[in-house]
Amino acid sequence: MSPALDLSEITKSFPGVKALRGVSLRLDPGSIHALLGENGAGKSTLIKIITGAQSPEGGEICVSGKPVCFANPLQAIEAGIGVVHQERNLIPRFSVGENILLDRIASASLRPINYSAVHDEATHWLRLLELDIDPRRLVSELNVATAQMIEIARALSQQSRILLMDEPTASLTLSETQALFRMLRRLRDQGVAILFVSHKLEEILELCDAVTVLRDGGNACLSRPLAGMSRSDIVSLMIGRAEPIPDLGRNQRTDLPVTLSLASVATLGGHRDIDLDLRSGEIVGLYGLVGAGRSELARAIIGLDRITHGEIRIDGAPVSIGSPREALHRFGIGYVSEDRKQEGVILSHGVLANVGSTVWSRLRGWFGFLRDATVIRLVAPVLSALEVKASSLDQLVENLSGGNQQKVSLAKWLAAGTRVLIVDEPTVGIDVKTKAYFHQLLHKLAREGRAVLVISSDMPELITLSDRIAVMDHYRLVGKFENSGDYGEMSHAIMAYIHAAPPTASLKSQNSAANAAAT
Amino acid sequence: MLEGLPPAQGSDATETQYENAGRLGGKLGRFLLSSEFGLLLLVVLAFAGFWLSTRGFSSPFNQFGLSRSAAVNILISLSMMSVIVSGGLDLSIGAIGVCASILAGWLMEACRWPAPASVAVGLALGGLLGFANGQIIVRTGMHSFVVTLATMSVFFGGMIILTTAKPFDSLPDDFSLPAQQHLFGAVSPLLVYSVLIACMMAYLYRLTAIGRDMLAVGANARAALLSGISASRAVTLCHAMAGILAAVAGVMLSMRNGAAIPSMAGNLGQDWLLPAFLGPVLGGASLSGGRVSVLGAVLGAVLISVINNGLLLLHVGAFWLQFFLGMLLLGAVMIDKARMRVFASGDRR
Amino acid sequence: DANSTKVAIVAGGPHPYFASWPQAGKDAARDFHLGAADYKVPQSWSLSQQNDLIESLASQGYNAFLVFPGDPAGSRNVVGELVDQGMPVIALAGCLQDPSKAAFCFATDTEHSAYLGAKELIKAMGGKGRIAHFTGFLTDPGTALRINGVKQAVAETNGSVELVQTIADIDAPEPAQDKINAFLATQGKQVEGIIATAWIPATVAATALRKIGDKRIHMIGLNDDPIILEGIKDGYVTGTMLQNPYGQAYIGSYALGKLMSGCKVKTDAPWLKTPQTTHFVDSGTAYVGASDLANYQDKMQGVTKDILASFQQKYLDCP
Amino acid sequence: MTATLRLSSDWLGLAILTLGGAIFLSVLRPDFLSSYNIFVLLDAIALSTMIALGQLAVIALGQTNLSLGSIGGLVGVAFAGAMQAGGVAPWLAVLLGLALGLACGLINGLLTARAGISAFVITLATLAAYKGVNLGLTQAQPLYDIPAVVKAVGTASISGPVPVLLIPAAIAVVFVWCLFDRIPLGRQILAVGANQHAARLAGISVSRAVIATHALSGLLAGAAGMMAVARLQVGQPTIGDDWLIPSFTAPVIGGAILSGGYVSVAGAVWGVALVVLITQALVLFQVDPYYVQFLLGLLILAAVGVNRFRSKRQTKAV
Ligand SMILES: Nc1ncnc2c1ncn2[C@@H]1O[C@H](COP(=O)(O)OP(=O)(O)OP(=O)(O)O)[C@@H](O)[C@H]1O
Ligand SMILES: Nc1ncnc2c1ncn2[C@@H]1O[C@H](COP(=O)(O)OP(=O)(O)OP(=O)(O)O)[C@@H](O)[C@H]1O
Ligand SMILES: [Mg+2]
Ligand SMILES: [Mg+2]
Repeated sequence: MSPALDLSEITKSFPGVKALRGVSLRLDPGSIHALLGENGAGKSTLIKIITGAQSPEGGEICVSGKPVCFANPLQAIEAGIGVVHQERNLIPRFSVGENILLDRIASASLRPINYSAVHDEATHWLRLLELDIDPRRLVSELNVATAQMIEIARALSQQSRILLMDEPTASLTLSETQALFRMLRRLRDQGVAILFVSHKLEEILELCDAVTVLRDGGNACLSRPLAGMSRSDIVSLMIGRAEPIPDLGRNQRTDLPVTLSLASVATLGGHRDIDLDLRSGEIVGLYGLVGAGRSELARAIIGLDRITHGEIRIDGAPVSIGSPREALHRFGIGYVSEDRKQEGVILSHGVLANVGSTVWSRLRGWFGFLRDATVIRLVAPVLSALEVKASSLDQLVENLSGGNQQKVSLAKWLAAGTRVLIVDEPTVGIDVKTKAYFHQLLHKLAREGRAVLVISSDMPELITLSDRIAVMDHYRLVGKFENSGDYGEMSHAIMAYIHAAPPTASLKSQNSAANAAAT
Repeated sequence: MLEGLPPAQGSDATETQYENAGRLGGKLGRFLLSSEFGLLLLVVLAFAGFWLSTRGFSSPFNQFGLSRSAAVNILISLSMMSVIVSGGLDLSIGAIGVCASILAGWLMEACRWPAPASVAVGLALGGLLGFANGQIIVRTGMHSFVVTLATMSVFFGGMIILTTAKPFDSLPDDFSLPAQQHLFGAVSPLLVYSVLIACMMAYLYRLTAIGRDMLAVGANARAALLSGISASRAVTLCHAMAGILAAVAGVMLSMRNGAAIPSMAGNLGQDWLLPAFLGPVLGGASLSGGRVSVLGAVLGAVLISVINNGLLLLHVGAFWLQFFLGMLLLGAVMIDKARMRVFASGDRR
Repeated sequence: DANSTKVAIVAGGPHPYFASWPQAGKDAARDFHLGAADYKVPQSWSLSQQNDLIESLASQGYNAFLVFPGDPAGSRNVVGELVDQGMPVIALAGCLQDPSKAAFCFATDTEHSAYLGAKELIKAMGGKGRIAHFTGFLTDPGTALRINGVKQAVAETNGSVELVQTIADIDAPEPAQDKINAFLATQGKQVEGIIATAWIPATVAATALRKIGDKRIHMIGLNDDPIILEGIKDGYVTGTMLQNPYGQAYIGSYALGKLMSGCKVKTDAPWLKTPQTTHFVDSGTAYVGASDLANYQDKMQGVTKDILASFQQKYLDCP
Repeated sequence: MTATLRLSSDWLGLAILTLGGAIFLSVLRPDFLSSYNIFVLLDAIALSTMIALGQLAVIALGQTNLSLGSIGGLVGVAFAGAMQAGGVAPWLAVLLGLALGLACGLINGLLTARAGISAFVITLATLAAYKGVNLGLTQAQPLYDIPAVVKAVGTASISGPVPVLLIPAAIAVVFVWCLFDRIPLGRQILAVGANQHAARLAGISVSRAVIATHALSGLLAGAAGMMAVARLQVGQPTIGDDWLIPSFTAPVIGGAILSGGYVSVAGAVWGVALVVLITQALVLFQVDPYYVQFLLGLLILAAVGVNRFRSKRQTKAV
């Protein structure tokens, strides 16, 4: 049997970077194949080349044994290749259903669209992914996780023989991930060839049959069976050595001074009775299911949403924070947004212009004079520590790999050196090695006397990082406790708090049930 | 603050590496690919072409006239560019320019103010009107197109009400002197002023915090806001700056005309609009904001002035001139595109 | 001498008013043995473009200029620069605001023409009633003069005629359509007379009157646009105020030829005075009503001949 | 239900404002509701709508067509010239005019799509080129010999106060509305406008969308040019000189996003109606000519501001 997809010696370079230096890969029908590598290793570039979004400079692509050369994405779709790209590619003002069947609309021209048929069919694909969304809703109203699921539904709707998925689970929670995996296994059993990219190694070990690892644009291993490989085997293939396992000490002291405290805060967004203390020197983890209101709380703190009741205190004194500008420059509070493309980075600007944006007004001299060198002196150590892989400081952020974009969005807040740092889903799309460094970095910041609030849907991460954990559900804090660091114990405790809260929306309780089942 | 952190193994991404990578690597190559270089090439090409093919282009008299109209064109382009930075646009710059020069004219003629003080007050009015635009946009959240469309009528209409459309034409001699002086026999001092102002703007965008704020807000207002940049302040400043620059252009035009005239920028000041956009856009500015080039806008404006002047001298059929203007412009951008392709393929090897 | 005179006849922008200027220039070059008398038009109706054009014409070797001033005050500097270099300039069809270096202004007396037109209108209305005035851009200084002219004629009736409304800024087809039609629809019944003192408003108003078939309203137009002449013929338009564009360019070229061959402008000539200048020569204006339709062109040619015949001895000192 | 409500919010405010203004005017000035005045209003709306739609299509794509008025003027004089000088039958001249508009638009589209230069620069260059051809052919002289049937179309009404010229405008509204609401090509254009990269990845041919949009824009501009000739009863070379800003005004007031991806046909039509109404109100109240421009600006600002305020409150309430 010939492989569904056979790549040999693919090369591709961009100005200043050689992204792929001869990569090969063999994808068999009826298997789920993992494609791994550090941030910037070339995974997404490879996928873009296979799907005709970019053209290779050298090498050969064979589909079912026949060499092909796609000039544009349409040809790839027609050749039976479906794809979920790393970045969201939805049309915000279109309905969910239309987005799912967009390629169908792309190939039609003048015959009017039958929207009820479109929405009916879209419902079918949404059901398969166990999603209960009205296909008539506009995509612009959806949250990140749901938008990601919509793209997956789009790829499924093409019913392709080859399915490429670039970090499809990056912003999904456990229940959605499980639904996706059930679907993928079913497809595999029907003979579909699936290429799966993720930085969550547990998922890889659970789902995949074979693995190809890229390192610096080359093959570190080529289509090897996954059976018998361990987590550390994979990691050492990715980074070329064994992974250092961070051992982060936990803070159990309660006599630290309180930096930021919320006293029975209510917001226009719907939060009620939020009491939370952030002490200087500790990391507090905030967990909740999607839509629990964690990001909204962070936004209210930095002045993007109105506080309707209660007060925010800094060092014990009540304050009113009117804007992120005040939050940063007057009160020293930083917020790393979860939505890196819209809010985290400026895609069309260079790395330096992004990382410097939080410190310009601090570094400026007379008449606002500011030299690049001044900024570089401050930000270069941060960029080095996070290993931002860019060809130069002027490289546009939109040309960075997804993980490196995330690093830039973190780096600018690390450079800002605020007293309070709120990080929202900080490690989405970041590779295992950098994630470990980042965790160390956060710890170091805390030990230096900063207060850190980590919002994350990644429970292992939260349990690794936090000194204390707070659980939020339906815009209320339902529990606060010390973190023992024991995953099993803590995850049970967290889920117990979430279940104790009175359910109001059916979708959300469904989610929690699925989550509980998963853990 | 980050010293003492275990350096990431396998990576010696040190401070110096980033510094060098950013500053030196491929700088020449990037310049050759830039639209600034393309424009420079086109300006030289057009200049040489007209110099050789027409009688009169090279005469000091013509060169003087050319430098004077280029000076105004440059300022108009820069004025619009300073709003394009923020991702908006300003239809009212012509109206602002006229209002400012009319105020200066009134002060000189009716109030017998000295020229410098009158000009200063005129420029202040320009800044104020631009500031008003910015404040309305920021406070109501309406698109700058609609706001400046309306304020264009309001500013211009207000000026017409106050002056009943009468020009101020007995201005002191020292006012229009800069438009009459010749440097090196063939260059207007106005061009020098324009270039100086352009240098100041380049300084603003490259070397000041507020200039960077403007660029960041223009490219992605939400991201800038969340980085602690005040988007409303940056947008307001962009508009105020556009107002001042438009006022300078207006004052220069009235220096040249020797009078402050309501009609000098056409009805509602609309004659300025197309040249105002064309300069920055040719210069590589992105109309969606966040990316501009001062040098590019200046060269764009100069190119337009040269083509205009040269075509007038070429004796092409009177009414067909616009046709040739369009064709020449198309030809210019096509040549530029071809240049990019050639250099880009050379770059890849 | 005349042979080395190269006259540039510079219009304000593309406009039908200037239609006879190219021919007039050719005729003048032939009749008066000029080196050239070429019609030149800026690409659009803009002062800056006109200035650029004039400068480039000077670079091209034209040495005498008939200029329709893009702006009475704003064109003074460019004219001054030409005169300083020894190139005579005559303001044509519109004047420069004094003090200027132009030799003199040779044009229709717009204020007077509007005044005469309004008089004719009032006469046609039997000396009483209400009228409306449609005119061009407010930023055109002629507009204020025309408004004054009409107002003066109305004032002279001591209240038996009322100027109900002046609509300005309609010298472009679309706004003229919208505003004139709206006016006629909502207030047409309240007026008995219309005077249009700009070209596009005149044609649009004539068309609109024809459309509603209203011969009750008297209307005075401007120029000899076919629409207006048709309107006069069919009774929708009462009459029109003619100007003399051909004569302006023809006699203007002649005068420049004289100035180039050593003549000087007389200081004590019978100059007319207008609000703009003290050196004004009327190029002639005439009212054309239904009875003059057949021979109005002869009428204007007669005017041109008359002016030309006495021009040199009236206005110039020649060696 | 919620979706339709939210969609309607683009134009609901404008509709309320416009109708409210109309009622206000008719109370103060009974002539406002006269049959002839309604005819005049609809006539003005018909032409402005056609112009607005020509730009709206290109806005959907996230681009601009600066040559819109230039195409209108060229098609207008070509239409008049074909009948006057070429003796072409009016119906054939209309077809030729539409074809010419389409061709001009196609040139814009092809240059934009193939050369990869911003539509702004391309259409600015063709603006000059088309205008140059117009002036070169006409020498800036109007064409007067318009056949009686064309003149009749420009002034006739279907019945009562409904002008014949409303027919092409209505056809264009329905067509453009259908296009952007349910024809795949229109949806492709919107997708390209919203996110060109994403549209390409979904298999949409970006260049086809660009070319089709500009061709449509040229076609509508050409139709508008011929409507202007019929209305003016003269082949004026200056037709279209003042279309540029109005062509953007109505779509933008109607809620279109200038960066592309979203337009509202109904909003644009109500935007046209609002501007026409304000223009007429200023004539109706016999405003001193020196105050007209000033008040026009204030009224537009106020109207759009009120509409904006209303929609903001509505989104808060939802
Ligand atoms: N359009 C582009 N222009 C310039 N460089 C690019 C471009 N696209 C990708 N690169 C570079 O190519 C390299 C590989 O990027 P790619 O996105 O394939 O990485 P990746 O393996 O997907 O990483 P991640 O895990 O972070 O998503 C990176 O160094 C990136 O900076
Ligand atoms: N199920 C849902 N469907 C639609 N919109 C939702 C849903 N859940 C949340 N939202 C809205 O989407 C936006 C972002 O949701 P998000 O999930 O990030 O909220 P959050 O509480 O911060 O979640 P997380 O806990 O994942 O950070 C919010 O405005 C939220 O109100
Ligand atoms: Mg990637
Ligand atoms: Mg969140």
